[in-house]
Amino acid sequence: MSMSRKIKGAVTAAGVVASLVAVNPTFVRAEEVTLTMAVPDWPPTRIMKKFFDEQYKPKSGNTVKLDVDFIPWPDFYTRVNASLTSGEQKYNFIVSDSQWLGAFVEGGYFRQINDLLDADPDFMKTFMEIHPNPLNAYATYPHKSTNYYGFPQFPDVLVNFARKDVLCHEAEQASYMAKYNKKLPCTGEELDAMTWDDFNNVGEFFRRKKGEMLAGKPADDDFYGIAFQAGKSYDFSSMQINGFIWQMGGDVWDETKVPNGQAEGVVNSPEAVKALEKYLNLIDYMPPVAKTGTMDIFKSDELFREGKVAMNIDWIGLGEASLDPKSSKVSDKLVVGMMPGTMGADGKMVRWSNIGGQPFVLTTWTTPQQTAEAVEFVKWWLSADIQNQFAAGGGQSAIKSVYSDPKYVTYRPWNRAWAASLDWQKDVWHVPQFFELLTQQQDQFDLAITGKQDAKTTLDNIAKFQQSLLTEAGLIQ
Amino acid sequence: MSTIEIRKVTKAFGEFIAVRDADLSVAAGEVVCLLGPSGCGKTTTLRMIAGLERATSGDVVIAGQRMNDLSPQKRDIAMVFQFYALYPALTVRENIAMPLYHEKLSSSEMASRVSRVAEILHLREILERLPGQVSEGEKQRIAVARAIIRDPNCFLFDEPLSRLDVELRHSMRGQIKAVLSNLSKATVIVTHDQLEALTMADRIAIMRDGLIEQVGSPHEVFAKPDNVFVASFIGTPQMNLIEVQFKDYSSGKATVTFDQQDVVISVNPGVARLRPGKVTVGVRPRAFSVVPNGTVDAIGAMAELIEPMGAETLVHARTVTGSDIRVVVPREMKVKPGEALHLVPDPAQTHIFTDDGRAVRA
Amino acid sequence: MAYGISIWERLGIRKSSGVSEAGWGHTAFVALISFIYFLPVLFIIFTAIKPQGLALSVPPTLSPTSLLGLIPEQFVFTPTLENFGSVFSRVMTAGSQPEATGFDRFFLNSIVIATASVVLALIFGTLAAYGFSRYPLKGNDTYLFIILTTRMLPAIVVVIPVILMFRTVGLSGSYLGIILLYTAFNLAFTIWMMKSFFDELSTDVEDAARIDGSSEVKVFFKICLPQVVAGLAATFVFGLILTWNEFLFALLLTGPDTRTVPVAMNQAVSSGGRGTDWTLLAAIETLFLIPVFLVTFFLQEHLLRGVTFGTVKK
Amino acid sequence: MTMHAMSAIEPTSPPPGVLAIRADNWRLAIVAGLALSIFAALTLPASVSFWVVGVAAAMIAAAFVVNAYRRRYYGGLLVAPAIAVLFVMNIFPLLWSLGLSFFAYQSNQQSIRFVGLNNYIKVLTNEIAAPGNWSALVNTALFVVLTVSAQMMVGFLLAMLFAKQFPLRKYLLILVLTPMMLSVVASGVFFTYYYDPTFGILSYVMNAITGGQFILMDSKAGAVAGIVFADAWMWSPFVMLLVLAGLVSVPKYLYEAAAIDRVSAWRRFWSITFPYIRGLLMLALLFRTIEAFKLADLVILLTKGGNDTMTISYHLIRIANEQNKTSEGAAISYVMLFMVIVLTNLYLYLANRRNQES
Repeated sequence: MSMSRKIKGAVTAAGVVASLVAVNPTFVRAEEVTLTMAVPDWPPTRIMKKFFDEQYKPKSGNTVKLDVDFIPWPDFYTRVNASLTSGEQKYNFIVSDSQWLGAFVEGGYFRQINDLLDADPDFMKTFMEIHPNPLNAYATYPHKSTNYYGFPQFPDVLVNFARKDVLCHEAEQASYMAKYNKKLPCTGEELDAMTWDDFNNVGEFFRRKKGEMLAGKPADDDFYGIAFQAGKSYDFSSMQINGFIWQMGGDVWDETKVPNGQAEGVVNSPEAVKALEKYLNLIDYMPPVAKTGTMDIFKSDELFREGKVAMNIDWIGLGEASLDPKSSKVSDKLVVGMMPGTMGADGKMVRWSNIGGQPFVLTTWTTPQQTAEAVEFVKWWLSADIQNQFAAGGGQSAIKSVYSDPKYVTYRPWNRAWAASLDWQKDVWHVPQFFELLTQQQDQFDLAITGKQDAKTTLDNIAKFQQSLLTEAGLIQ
Repeated sequence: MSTIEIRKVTKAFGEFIAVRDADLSVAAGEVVCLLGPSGCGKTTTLRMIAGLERATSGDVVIAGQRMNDLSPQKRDIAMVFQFYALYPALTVRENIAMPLYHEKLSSSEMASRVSRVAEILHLREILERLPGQVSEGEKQRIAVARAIIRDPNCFLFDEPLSRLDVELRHSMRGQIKAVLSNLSKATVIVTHDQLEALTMADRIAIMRDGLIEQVGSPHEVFAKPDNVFVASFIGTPQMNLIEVQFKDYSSGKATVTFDQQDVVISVNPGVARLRPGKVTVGVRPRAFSVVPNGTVDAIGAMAELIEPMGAETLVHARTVTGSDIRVVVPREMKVKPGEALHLVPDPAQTHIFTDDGRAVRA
Repeated sequence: MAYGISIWERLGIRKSSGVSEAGWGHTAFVALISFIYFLPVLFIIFTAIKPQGLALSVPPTLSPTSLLGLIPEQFVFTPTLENFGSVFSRVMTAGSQPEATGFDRFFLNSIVIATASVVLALIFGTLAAYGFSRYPLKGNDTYLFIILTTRMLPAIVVVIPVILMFRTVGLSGSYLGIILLYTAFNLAFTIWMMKSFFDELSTDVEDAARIDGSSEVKVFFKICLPQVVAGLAATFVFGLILTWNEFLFALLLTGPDTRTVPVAMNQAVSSGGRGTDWTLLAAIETLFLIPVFLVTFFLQEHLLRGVTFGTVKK
Repeated sequence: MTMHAMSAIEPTSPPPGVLAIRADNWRLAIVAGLALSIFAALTLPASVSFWVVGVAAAMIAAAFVVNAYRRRYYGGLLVAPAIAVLFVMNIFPLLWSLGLSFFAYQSNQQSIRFVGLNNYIKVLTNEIAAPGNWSALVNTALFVVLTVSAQMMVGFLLAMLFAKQFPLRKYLLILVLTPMMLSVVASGVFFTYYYDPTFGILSYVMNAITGGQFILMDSKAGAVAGIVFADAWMWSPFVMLLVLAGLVSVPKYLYEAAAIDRVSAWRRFWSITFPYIRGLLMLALLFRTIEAFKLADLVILLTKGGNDTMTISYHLIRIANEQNKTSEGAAISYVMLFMVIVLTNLYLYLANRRNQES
């Protein structure tokens, strides 16, 4: 048997394999452009797809198809991350949590859009209509720089969902007044004026056992005053705790101060410890599931919709279900205010909060033709008309002209809190180490929430870890 | 007192009656074979004695005690199963020793008992093997060893030799008989093989369709079958059973019409009681004498098929009207197919059965 | 314990029971245990026919019927089939018309993918098991063990190279890709199971057939395979159950057109901008249970008769 | 790697030497193919290396088939298709990640460099990374022991219940088998409901009895119990089915013989019944142990790893998927694989020793 025979054999075999697995050639005709999009499966993205199919007319005259992959929320990151990091190059548009920007920009997956903005004044104009806080959160990397990447898909903030039937009940009002010498918040404006101390009082006040009187009737189950996120998974405690820390004068590791910003001494500053303690104290008044470390944003929302709590701090994005009588026992009792604040030394309310919501971004392998169509699509999406329709259908808009329109507050009960809240939004950690920082912090917060560890130890551990990790990464010198 | 007695035992599986009103007693030291074709209820009878099957009615008495309601564990019996039922995960030694654990013997006592039976049944060499590693004959001996290692009320054997080849069967028959004769226990052996029954049993109980047809010594059931079934079942080659018209009887001779020909045969005096009518004449193939042509009362037939059997020759002959007769003749007598034969039955071995199948005896 | 076999059972006049008959008393006892064991599933099924608003009621509603007043009224709910409709079509955005959810497609995908891959695994695995059993290679046991190790690591470890490979050859999001992947996923179990079955068969008949001049192919198909039909059924069911519910590969390697139910099911876990839609999830799971439940039920006899092999050999 | 096919029929020609370049020299093909594949997977871009590996695989397969055909090595021919599928879909990706475990590589960054055993040293000894790994491993060991023994026991007892024939057996059996047919997502999510202190049935019942507020999942003991219960409930039927198959395969006449021989129930079980189910118990133990090591989904659904219930498999998902520390994840997974292999080999060794003893 000669060498040549062997090689010949191998080549033949390879040929067979090649013909078996030949790549399906896709001939894209010039006038047909498909934009593939990975989105979480929920109403804001469903609406986007619906509007696109019903209303979008590309100016270029091309046939533009938006091929949307609706991925269930719990697996969204896993799917997107695997797709990006494996080099699958499947999607042109990706809905991304703002904190993912760092990791995926550094990985070379998310496309910078400054050139597109510069080339298209219209686009730039539309883009700059976005409120600066969401703009910084959703579009910039490094954070608060002028390198732009994303557009708001669904901007979101934390608000206070409350039950007016319980809060406005005369008997409750009277006994609250008797106990705290303050009015029990009942209207939206009164909710807006709440501090965390008031929130604490509401929690204490409304702790009712089954059978005790609640709003004039015996309670059919244990009832609690307050709830907010205190869950271990993803960011389901950090997003709340960050607000406490900022409001009370503390800070998290600030990426805009690289390389001089420190973690040690900042993250575990006395102010931050006090803030965390305040957060932890409130948990005592919450439904028992909080003690298991699984009271995430969905669980507290569920407790609220089932009528087990009087107030729940949660994302607007989860609000729609509270309004639907099929999924909510409190649909006709809803009143919404801003998230409570902290009274500053100057007598002014401090309301810092961590921004939620998601931008969507373009990927680097998107072709120029696709990019051109994508820009047109984004301009259309951010246009006042579509944004208004979006808001009317249950979305939120970060475009000034849209949310400052008087119509805006009529769309949904929480919209009254929207504009004022936007001014107090901050974001964290657009760095590639985001997930490591988050995971460790969530683990530590969970230990504190479930009573295994005090606030000081918790923040010390977090500071120590962050200092070491970020130093190693060159972000702290 | 090691005896077995069953009285009016019936076993019904729903509608189906497997055993009906069976009576049988086995004395100490006696070996009784339950013989019959498959499906006749013999195994069920044995299993009722063992307690593996509950009698629907009747009494099972072992060692003088009624045991219907007792489980096999409480009956103190030993049994050899058809498929030996050796415990596959245990060595031959452990298999044999299995019945002894109940007696809580010392390990040295157990070892000596095992080696004693192993000696008797030539199992010494294979004691450490697993059942999967021994031959069929050895398995059979192990099963027997396991049965005889202790001192039970009685022994039960379910088709003990059916899985062995002819030669082994022959030698095992002898061995089992020898072993049993030293034990003086009541023993019941179930078999469908009459040779096994005839050679091993003190008495044979022949069963058919759930009924015990006849109980008797091997000689009795062979020489004096109570009915047509027993007559046909026992003996090889099978007894010739010829349906004839009985005409009359006088002084030891009966006149019967057979093949449109009146034949006078010597019969049992009991025949005198019969009225003329249809009867069955039973003649064993070996009970014919071949006589010269023209002999009085000879039956004429034509040889058709010749089967040499060594010492003797079996001839299948056909009468004028086409009835088939089997005749065994000595080897020296050369018979060719097509040759005419004239046969006279031996009066002492000629049986008359009435229309309902019962033997006619004085 | 187990005596009571009779000649009639052996003759097949009476149905052979495998082991002895126990009476209705035993049935009552086992029924009680089985019912308790089944309760969590029953609750899911009942949730599927609950009105949405009662899914989280306190006290929990437990039964669609009061069983003639046996169950207090507060634990009883009025059954509805609405949730099953929602599986296939429901309102996705507030104020709009119900839209198709694509679940009909997802169910079809699950059935096609699971069946095809289990059958393929059965074909390749049975051939291989026959090879390992009848023509052992040197170091046979080592190979078998290596095959087993492919099941030892969490799927997440192999996911990245597999995605990459699929993209390169264009298998990403195709039926063929996920089917081949599941085939591999099932092979280890199939080979180990089927080898045990082949090991148990007596080779006498095969050898006799060979001496009679039957080809190896004929020996395999005509002699060996018919004897392990029960084993094939058992392996099929086990493989089906595992493949049917596989999640991670399905999530990462199927596209919108080839998505399977376990992935799509998470729609109901985080449903329409809220947490779990309990009744919807229960309805999906109940529907999803039916095919594999039926297959198992009808192959049950084989499952019991089938898995009868001696020892695991290394 | 040595592999020598045997066959009932003598080889028709002597096998080629390892280095002989012939179409049927599959040994050389494997060596060359593997070397080429590993080299390509590690150095070339994925889109190119895939084809190199594909060619290598095809070359090995071709050599294998030619060799097997020429020498009537039916074993090789029969095993080949399965091995080919396994190799492409499973073994190759595993080798890929094994290779990566010797590099510093994060899948969301574009750099890669060889670091030898550093990843292993890091995951086992690093001050920050290792404690998490070790505690996850300890927890996993805890879960393996608890859930596998619970499954074996419950499965065994259930099988004993169903060993006899009784009226309606078939219909009751399917009820018990159903839990393993559920998708883990659905059953896990519903277990969060059963355990929920406000809505759940468990707390409802416990509160009614004790009058207090019962929270199962607020301690490690409770959380572990909750996870083990859910997992054992789902998978005991698997064990049951295997054991039951063993039980029904015991010939009845053995039990009859035991009754005649007056064997005690205890001895009867160990000398007659157990040998018939031992192999199946071992298979169940083997597969359930392997699966228990991979326990992650239920933990994610029920506790998210809270209350110190982090398992190595969930930890791995966080490291390799969430944090994209691919090579570190690969190192952890190979440490884990090593442990599973040691454990399963121990099982098999003990099982074989028992076999030889009896």
